[in-house]
Amino acid sequence: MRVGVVTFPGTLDDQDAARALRLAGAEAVPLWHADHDLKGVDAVFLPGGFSYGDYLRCGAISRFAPLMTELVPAAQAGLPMLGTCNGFQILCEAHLLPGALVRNAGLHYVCRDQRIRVDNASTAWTTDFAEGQEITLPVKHGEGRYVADAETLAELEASGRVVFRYAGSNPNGSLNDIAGITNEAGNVVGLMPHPEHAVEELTGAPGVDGRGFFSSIVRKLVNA
Amino acid sequence: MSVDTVKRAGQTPDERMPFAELGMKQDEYDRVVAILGRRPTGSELAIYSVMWSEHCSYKSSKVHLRQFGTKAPKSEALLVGMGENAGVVDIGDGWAATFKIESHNHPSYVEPHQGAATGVGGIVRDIMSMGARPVAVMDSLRFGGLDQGDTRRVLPGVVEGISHYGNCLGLPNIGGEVVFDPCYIGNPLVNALCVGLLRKDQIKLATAPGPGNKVILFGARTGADGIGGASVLASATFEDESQAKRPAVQVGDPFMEKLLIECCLELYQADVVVGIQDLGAAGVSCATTELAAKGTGGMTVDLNLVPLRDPTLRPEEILMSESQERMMAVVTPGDIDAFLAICEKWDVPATVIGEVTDTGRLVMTWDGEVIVDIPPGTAADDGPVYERPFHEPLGQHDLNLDTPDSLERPSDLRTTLLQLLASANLSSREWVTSQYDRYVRGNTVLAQPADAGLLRVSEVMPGAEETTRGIALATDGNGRYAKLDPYAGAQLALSEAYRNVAVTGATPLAVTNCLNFGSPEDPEVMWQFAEAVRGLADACKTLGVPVTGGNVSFYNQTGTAAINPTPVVGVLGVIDDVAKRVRSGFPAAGLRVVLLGATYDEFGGSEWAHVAHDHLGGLPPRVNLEAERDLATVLTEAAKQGLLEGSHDLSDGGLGIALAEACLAQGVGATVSLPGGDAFVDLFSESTARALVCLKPEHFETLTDLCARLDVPCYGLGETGGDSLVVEGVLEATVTELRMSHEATLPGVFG
Amino acid sequence: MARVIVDVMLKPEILDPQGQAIARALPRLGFSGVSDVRQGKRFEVEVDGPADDAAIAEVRKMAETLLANTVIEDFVVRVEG
Amino acid sequence: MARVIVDVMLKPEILDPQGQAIARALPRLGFSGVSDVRQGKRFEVEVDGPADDAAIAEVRKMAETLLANTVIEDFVVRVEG
Ligand SMILES: Nc1ncnc2c1ncn2[C@@H]1O[C@H](COP(=O)(O)OP(=O)(O)O)[C@@H](O)[C@H]1O
Ligand SMILES: [Mg+2]
Repeated sequence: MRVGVVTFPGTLDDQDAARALRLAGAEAVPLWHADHDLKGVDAVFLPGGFSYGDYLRCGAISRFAPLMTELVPAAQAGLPMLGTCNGFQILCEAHLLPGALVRNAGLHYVCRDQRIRVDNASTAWTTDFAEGQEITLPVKHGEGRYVADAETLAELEASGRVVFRYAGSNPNGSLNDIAGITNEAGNVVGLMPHPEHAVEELTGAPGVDGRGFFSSIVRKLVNA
Repeated sequence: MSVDTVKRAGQTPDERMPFAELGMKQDEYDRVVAILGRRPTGSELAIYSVMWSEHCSYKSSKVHLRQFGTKAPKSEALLVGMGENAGVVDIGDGWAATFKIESHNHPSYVEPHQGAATGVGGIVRDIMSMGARPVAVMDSLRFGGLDQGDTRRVLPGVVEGISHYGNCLGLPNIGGEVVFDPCYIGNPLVNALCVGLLRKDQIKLATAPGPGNKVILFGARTGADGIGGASVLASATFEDESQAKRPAVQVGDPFMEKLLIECCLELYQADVVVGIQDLGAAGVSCATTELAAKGTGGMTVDLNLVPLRDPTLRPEEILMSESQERMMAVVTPGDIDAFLAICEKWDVPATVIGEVTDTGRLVMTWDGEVIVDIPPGTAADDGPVYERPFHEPLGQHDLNLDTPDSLERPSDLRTTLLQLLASANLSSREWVTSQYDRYVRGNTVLAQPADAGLLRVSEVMPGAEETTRGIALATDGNGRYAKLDPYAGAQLALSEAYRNVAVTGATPLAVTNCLNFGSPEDPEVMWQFAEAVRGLADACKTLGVPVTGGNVSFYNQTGTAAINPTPVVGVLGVIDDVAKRVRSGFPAAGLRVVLLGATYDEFGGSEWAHVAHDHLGGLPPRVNLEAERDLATVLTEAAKQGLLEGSHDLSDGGLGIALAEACLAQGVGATVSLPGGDAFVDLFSESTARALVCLKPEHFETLTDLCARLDVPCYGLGETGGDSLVVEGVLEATVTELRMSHEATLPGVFG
Repeated sequence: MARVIVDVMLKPEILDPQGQAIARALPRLGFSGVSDVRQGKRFEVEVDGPADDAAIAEVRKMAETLLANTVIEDFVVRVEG
Repeated sequence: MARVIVDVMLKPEILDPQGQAIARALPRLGFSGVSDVRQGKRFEVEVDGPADDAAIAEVRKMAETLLANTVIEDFVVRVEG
């Protein structure tokens, strides 16, 4: 099970993502933004950070990285892909996921432990959760308010493509409390919270609820 | 416009040079002339004026700071001491940590966001230049009164600046302070700390040895940042105002800095760096003179080769520019290609601008002409040293006599507790800290609201041993205590930071400090400074923790009104097994609550006197370093034996606040009874060398034995559990009530 | 050398918290008579040649693909002056 | 009701990391011929009355105190159209 972890200039959570994958028994394979090489990975993790400083718009410049010209068709062909935070923003900018992430309604960056409800436990990254299960993951972002036009939103809701919703108070004012979504095929998932910061007792958020993401993908790849 | 060359300086010996406009005194200028045997060129004057400024030369503080060296306790852990970009300590298993705190006070007043942001950027580069990977930041902040208008401008900007820059670098923010006091209105303090990790055999130094080696400037291009003063040199006549419009505000580019971090680490790994220096204040002037002075002694630089953001910059301005996100490295000719290739990979511009020589001269050219020709050591090391006069402030004695004994003490201690808990300085800092990423890099074991930040040492570093160790860091400082007695105030700052590290289970190892004071030209301020340094040096000796570096910030005053003297002290500690760290507060019900240390009737400079009576007078709580050391020994020993479930130190607001905060940590209540005869003193005195711990009942006896061995007073106060804090016979408040008081204050002001 | 301006604003149906925060702050600062504020971005693009139709078309493409996210933003391209 | 525009740009001598990041990215995206990009803010202020001199003066004061940070930014106030 080889899972690629992408590093753009300004990516920050790549070492955390790699650690979380290793803890789950996967091999974390570094992927470099300027390469055209997916190194034959079985899945891809787009970690958080401030790629290109998040200047212009979060994820706007990264979307044009050479690696993305390989990643986009691979995702469309079914390669499992998880984008957290900046990774989610990049997936939206690259139109692998609909909608966009804009400035938090509170106008501040917010780092806190957040209750999240899993609304779709059938994507490549969520099978080890139960539908309706509440988990705690850190959020840490300044631009995480999910927006989409009414039609897109209705379509996401109707097709069960809202994967995660903020439970308790919404940290950023996202529409319908959306914390994460998936594409139609369920292989590409993006969310603002950080599962990779909730996999060890000692560090990160209280609890280890993030492990489910990694065990889900490992199970899927093993069974594939 | 022609440039002032060395040749021209020889031909026009009497030309008036604007040294006074650059903040230089006549006698200082005369010394430059004596050193050079002629008048300096404009560029040379630029170099000497910045290098001999208070900020770079420490001319007013040097004679005092020497005590940190002369009184330094012997410490095996100290690998690099004062004088380098940052101190380095051995933390075991082949690992070393480097840390330093630095001020960016005035820029943060002028433009809070950018000022604070570039403060973080600057200290991070100091840590990088030691060969380390920066792994966390902290910020120690002082603002005017919470109800003062300008605080609403300064605080949000400062916090946003730190948040944006630090978050964007991917450095967890693991602690700091936010203090409000009207004395800081107009002079906010922004002190930023960075800590880095490295293999102890890979320390880098700022030195340029080896004639023939190349000098490379890399990172951001040079612009007209922070060169207000230099414009008088670059104008056609010194009176020419046309150029005097250069910005005084530097804008940071954290993205470039992040690239620089990764780029530097890859350069170190490839072993293509002979010496390295960050560019901070005094930019190219400082980097070239210091590198040359510490190396073979000579260097040539072609200033035309410096990549510019603003092509109109003159050489004098290039020399003084404080543009951010730049570094300078010395590289052997054979490694140049490899060096440049790594820079290119990270999209970091890099340019060879000079060469190391053995001439003993720093020679710079512009358009082929020599414009600087100086012995670099004279600028870097031989700056003026002042023995500034000092004396005790006129009102000091009266201030000390105005004790809090006469203040009316409350009978309703519940109200007092809630009032203190909601006060500006004791209320929850969540509004601030929630804007900081505390999780990134995945090694944060403790951060807010813990007493100290604690990191696991598990960076990905080639060749490094695996280790179970962790490092803990805390910063503290209390300007009110220092105002009452600067000698004791500095020691109390150290005591508290030391204690904060110890309550996590870590052993304090080393100290950094940032000394924030008014004008050194005021003998009363200078006395405060001298006393604070003496106090800190003495206390470090007693506690066995050396000062490894720091920073002095003078002139924090408006007119003649100086801030309270504010020595901020940072302590770094090590824990052998990070899994044995002690959590903050009460983690569960059914635990024994124990108070360690003795309580006296001490309210001078206390939070209670401040909040309830707006009173500042008397003397601060008594310093008791031996007791601090013994308390720390109990705490670290108990942690090592796994006796403790939770801990919290006692400081501002005393036991009452500590109990409330311990309950708030996980929402677990407690029922306690007070040990002494006077509930008010028990709850709100700020006596030092005390901590609160909780443990499983079966461990209580082991702990009391340990305390008895070390002569640390130990009182079983009660037990954790329930939804309320109950102080028997005195007060009762639900955790929800405590939380509402504690958490509403800052959001109420800042939204 | 010519300067082409790209103005980017959030689409009207997208909540603009920054603009709203400003609108709310105005009365407190003693400004009345403002019914709404919206905050967007302004880019000044310096092109090497003249700002002719070809250059403007190029900047428009830039705006569409990079400077604006047309999922949430509208943009206008114009020549300074 | 009228719309007054406030354009806020960093002063020319102040580093604009955002603009620089965009300018550096353009060639990689296949856009050539751009020598510089600067990024600023654009505010659309809806005033209740007409955009007369008094209203514009008011918006100018707003820009000075709130919309622009005059330590590092310049601004221009103009009426849409
Ligand atoms: N400016 C800041 N930046 C980061 N953390 C902070 C800051 N101010 C306070 N904190 C954190 O908030 C918590 C509470 O702060 P404080 O009450 O000052 O602690 P203490 O009294 O133990 O020194 C601590 O964990 C401290 O490190
Ligand atoms: Mg403390």
